[in-house]
Amino acid sequence: MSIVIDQKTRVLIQGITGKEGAYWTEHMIALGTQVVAGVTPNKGGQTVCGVPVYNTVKDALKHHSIDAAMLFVPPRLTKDAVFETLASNIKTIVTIADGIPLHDMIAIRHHALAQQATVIGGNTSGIISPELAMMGSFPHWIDRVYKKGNIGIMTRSGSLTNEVTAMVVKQGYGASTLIGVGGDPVPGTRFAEMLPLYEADEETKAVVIIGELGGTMEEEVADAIKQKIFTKPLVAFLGGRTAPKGQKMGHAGAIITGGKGSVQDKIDALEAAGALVAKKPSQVGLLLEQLGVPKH
Amino acid sequence: MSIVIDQKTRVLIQGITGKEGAYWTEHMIALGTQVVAGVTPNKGGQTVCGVPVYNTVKDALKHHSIDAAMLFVPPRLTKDAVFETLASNIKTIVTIADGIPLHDMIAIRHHALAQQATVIGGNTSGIISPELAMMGSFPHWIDRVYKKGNIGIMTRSGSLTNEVTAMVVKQGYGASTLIGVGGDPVPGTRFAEMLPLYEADEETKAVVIIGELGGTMEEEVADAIKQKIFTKPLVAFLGGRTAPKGQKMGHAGAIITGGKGSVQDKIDALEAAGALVAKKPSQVGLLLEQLGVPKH
Amino acid sequence: MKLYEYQAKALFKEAQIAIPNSVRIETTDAAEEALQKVGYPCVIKAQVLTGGRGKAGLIQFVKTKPTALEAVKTLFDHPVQIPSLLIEEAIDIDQEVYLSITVDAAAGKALVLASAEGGVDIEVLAAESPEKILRYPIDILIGMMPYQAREIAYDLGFNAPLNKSIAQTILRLYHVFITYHAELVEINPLFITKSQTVIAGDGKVSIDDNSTHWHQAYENNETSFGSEAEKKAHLEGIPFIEFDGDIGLMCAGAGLTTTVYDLINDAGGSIANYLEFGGPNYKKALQAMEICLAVPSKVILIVTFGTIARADVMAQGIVDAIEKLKPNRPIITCIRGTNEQEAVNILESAGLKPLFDTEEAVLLAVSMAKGETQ
Amino acid sequence: MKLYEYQAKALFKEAQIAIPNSVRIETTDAAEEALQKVGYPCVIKAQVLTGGRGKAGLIQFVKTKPTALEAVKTLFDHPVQIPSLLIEEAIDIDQEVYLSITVDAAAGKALVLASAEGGVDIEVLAAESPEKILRYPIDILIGMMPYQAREIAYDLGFNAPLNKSIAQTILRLYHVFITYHAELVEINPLFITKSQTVIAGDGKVSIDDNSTHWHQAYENNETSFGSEAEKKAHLEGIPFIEFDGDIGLMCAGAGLTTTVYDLINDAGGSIANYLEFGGPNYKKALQAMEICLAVPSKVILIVTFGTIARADVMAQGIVDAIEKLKPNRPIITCIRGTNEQEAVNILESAGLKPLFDTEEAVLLAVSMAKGETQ
Repeated sequence: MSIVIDQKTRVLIQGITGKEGAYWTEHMIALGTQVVAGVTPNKGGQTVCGVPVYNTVKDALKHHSIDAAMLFVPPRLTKDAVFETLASNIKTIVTIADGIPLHDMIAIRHHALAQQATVIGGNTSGIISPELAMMGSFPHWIDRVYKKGNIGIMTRSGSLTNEVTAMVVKQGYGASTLIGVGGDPVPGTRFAEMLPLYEADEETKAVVIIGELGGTMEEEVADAIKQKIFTKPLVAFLGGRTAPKGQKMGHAGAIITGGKGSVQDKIDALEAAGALVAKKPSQVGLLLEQLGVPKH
Repeated sequence: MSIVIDQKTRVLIQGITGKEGAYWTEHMIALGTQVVAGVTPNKGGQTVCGVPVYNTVKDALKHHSIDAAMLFVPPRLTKDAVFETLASNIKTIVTIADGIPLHDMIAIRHHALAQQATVIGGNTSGIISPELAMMGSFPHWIDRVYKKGNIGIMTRSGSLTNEVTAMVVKQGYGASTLIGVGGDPVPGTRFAEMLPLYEADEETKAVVIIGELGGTMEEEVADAIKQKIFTKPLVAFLGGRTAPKGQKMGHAGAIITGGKGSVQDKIDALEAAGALVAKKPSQVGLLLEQLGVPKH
Repeated sequence: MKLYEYQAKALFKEAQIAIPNSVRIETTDAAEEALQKVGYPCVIKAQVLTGGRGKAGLIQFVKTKPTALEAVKTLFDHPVQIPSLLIEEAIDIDQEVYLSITVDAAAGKALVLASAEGGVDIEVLAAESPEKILRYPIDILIGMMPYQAREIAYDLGFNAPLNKSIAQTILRLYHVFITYHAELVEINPLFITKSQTVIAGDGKVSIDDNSTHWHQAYENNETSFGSEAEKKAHLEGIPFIEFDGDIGLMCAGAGLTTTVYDLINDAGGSIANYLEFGGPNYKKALQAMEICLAVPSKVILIVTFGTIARADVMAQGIVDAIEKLKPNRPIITCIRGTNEQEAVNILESAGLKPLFDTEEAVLLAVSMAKGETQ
Repeated sequence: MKLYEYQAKALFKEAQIAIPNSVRIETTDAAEEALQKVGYPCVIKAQVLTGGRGKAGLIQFVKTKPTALEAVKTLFDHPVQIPSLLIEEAIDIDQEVYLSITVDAAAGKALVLASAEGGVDIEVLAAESPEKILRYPIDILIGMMPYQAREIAYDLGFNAPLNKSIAQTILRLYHVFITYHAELVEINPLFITKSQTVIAGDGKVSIDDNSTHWHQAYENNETSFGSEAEKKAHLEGIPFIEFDGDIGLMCAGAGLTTTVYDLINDAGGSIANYLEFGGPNYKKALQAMEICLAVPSKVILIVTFGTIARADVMAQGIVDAIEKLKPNRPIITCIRGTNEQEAVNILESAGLKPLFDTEEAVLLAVSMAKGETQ
């Protein structure tokens, strides 16, 4: 099992004819992902990796049933692509673009919430259920990271995800589904929103979250644990615990968090809720073991 | 019985301290309307006709339960007042302003639909359930027009409503609820949307609609009859049957109606659906009689 | 408020929609220089606010200087007063597209109407083959998004590379629609040239009358009137149309006035003028009557049934107007509504015989106009 | 991208938010004329992008010419490089209000933060009495509506007549937020003067870094750097911070780099510099190493675990950089990810001994920095 995507998910690729789109489409297919259609304006009629390309999402839907859309679209065109996809009633969208304008992302988040849709990204590698399917740009062939297993993994970071996941794998675990929610200030999807899916997924025995400074996503996870929305074991690793504070954004950042919001504050909140927080990446797998999480 | 408002409806008046607002508040109360609160920015703390005035709708709701809002607000401030009211979850709004900018009205209509709210107006006298309650600016004391009875009346016009209603009353009938949907190109509420309420109202035995050139509201009524959404007797009167066509709005108007849209086309649609269309105001009451609509 | 073609095209240009090269002239004297600038062949287009200019001969296609000068002279001498002409380069056309944005009242949205078969016969197409006209609603809170413009262009049959320029034109036209609080923006035809570029052949922009305060540059657009009465009515803001019948209408409320109009026609009468002094104009009885008296008619019929427009105020206004203007024809009054009894007293004190039934008043007016009743 | 106070205030002025009279000067010589224009008392404010200027002595209140000139001189001589000063009239203050608009990431909305108790201690208030700070989310598709601004002003305790001017200021500030694609707009304090007018005492505008292409006028704002290395890093677009420890970090990915930072601190080591050459910079190993070498350190620790940022590309870059720059200190590499084996081969061919475990690499670096290992 897995959450959000598996080998049955029929995926549309927007921006499939671009260099990056075509490259990762090939890898998505190689992993087993059902890529059924592609979209690039004015490239309709071509094929990429055997996948038919259409001019619009609407056109693609005339010929295919589609469950999810993967966007390889430049950051400034992402809002348009997300809105096009949502207008076609596709409710699962992954967008990896790094550099989406903030106000566009606000509109995307707002619109996705209103449509009860899930937009994962931007500024992420996407989502992968190892050995089943992926929507994104993960080098799934690196087997000391992308190994199938029963740990749900969520992350705000890129390189740190590899670091931590490799340590989870080293300890004999693997991932059911790994979700990069992305490093932008306004991610399309937040950690806590995915927890009910992991909770419901029988295969997922525990969740690892990889967090960092800023925002309130880790605190929301702590709340979800407190409110018993998520009851499985949860281990967190957060980077930047000892890092100096960056230049603040006016007073607003401090006001929003009521003077909290440091990595240590996040760690305190998670621990108070009953989560375990690893001090270094290599501890993550050990803590899972310590919690008695089975390896298979 | 009546629809939309009766003597139990708790009404908030926006713009209560204005000359027009205060004048009609007095008359609404005189008729029996439960006016519980008023709102005018920066006039909070005053009273008008014994009604307490607040600065904001939010404030008023802290002290009162409110079912509906009546707006005596200038046309260019109407959008703001409607959105304020909808944000406070008041779902029935009447706005009489004449001159609301078209794009504001589009936004109002759109937002009201999204919130499943009813906005009646603008450019109307409002709504009245004779002897029970009114939200608007009807001279309810003119008893040869505003007589209680069992006919639902809906109109796009002002003076013509008096003309036609007087003829209905002359024939021994009266109104259960009279709704002026207003004369603007984008009314907040359309004839056909009120028909299910008249259909459900036991007291209403028939409906009279008073239409005119332009738009498609009369055709929508014909559709509702055809689809048996409305099954009671319906008599229509439409002004402008022989009037010369005005200057057309580009080709768009003609395109929207597919070359139809004249008053005669509307009459044809209504008659084809089974409604009776009066040729002159005095026939309206006669046609109700002819249909066997009881007078009490 | 309608804009002239040249004004609409100026807005298009501002929004980066391509328009043909052109020069506008207000006198025959300016023609020669303008024609030289534009070159031949060119199109000479009367700048009037009425539609159907092509079929009315108000647009002339000319290939040479003599025919051009002749056309300019003919147009400036036209019985319809033409304040200016637009002299425009002729475009080498491959296809004509129809494009407009108006309002979807039921949905509360903007509505794009588009057809790959644009041109003068678009209304015939709309009646006979409505499926050839695309309707695409736009949520104005979100605004028009590029994918929507692309979808429209594809649905019209335009693939690469034209899709891009058509979609861009649609987006830009939407920008004009929003910026100018329009009830209508229309390009018909939108030319596709032989070299596959896109250019606005005509332009209609109509600004919502309730939004003109944001666009006061155009408020003097209505400058050509058929008569002094029309001009005076326009200046007073009183809806008024002149006909050549017998009965002058002076009614309150558009619905009631058009109903009286119907009743007169049904009764075999004819109308001299439509005049509606209801709503904000209900205190303007004097001005209304002055306008009515400027139109030849045999009788003036006054019908009102006012609520906020108080009957007593209107009655007093009428009595004062009669005293001041001393009308040379009979006046029938049928004044009802708020403070009706006071109105009756006022009218009767002035020697008038008020009626209370519209249909009765209409029959009396028709009869008097025919000389059957004094 | 942060704007200077004077730039923020220019945007406020454009949006019709009142600001104090002021003159900006870039040299001491310009002070006398500027002071004469502004008059006394006045406030002399260093135009720097860092916060907490008041507490750092970078804002001086002066009443006379001699003290003013002295303050100008002191500020221009300040060890922190101050490119310009804003000389601003002193305002007769009755109350200080806090007002900002930022982003509510969870709701996907704009978020107004406001407090009737503004001023320098706003963060203390936020920590100790968070209920005194109002949070009001705004749907950016609908935009901020006047009633919302009124509600905020009332909730802050401002009734007539101040409600109107405060509400107007909030609406105008929202306009700046939207127009300039801001991640933050802030007025703290917003002065309420003794004569009950409203005026922006300070101004912060931070434009979203992903939207700066729309606002290129400000792209040269970051012009004062602590060192040449900082300047070079800024020009290369490489995130870089200098400290005074022993280990130079050259890592890829913000998350991984801060984690290495933590691990070094936990292991008792100290950091000479933070440098992150991941993402779009992963091919800039040469530039990254050049910057690292410009900072005194005992060892350079390179840690990467790239996916799109390929390990072999980074390894080759490092090898090329070593060859070219001939670093005078040991280099530890821990390069993993896409094409990892090729990376190992490249590094080993160049005589390096690649490690594969971050924590091991950190311990080695700490040990080498302490001279415990060669």
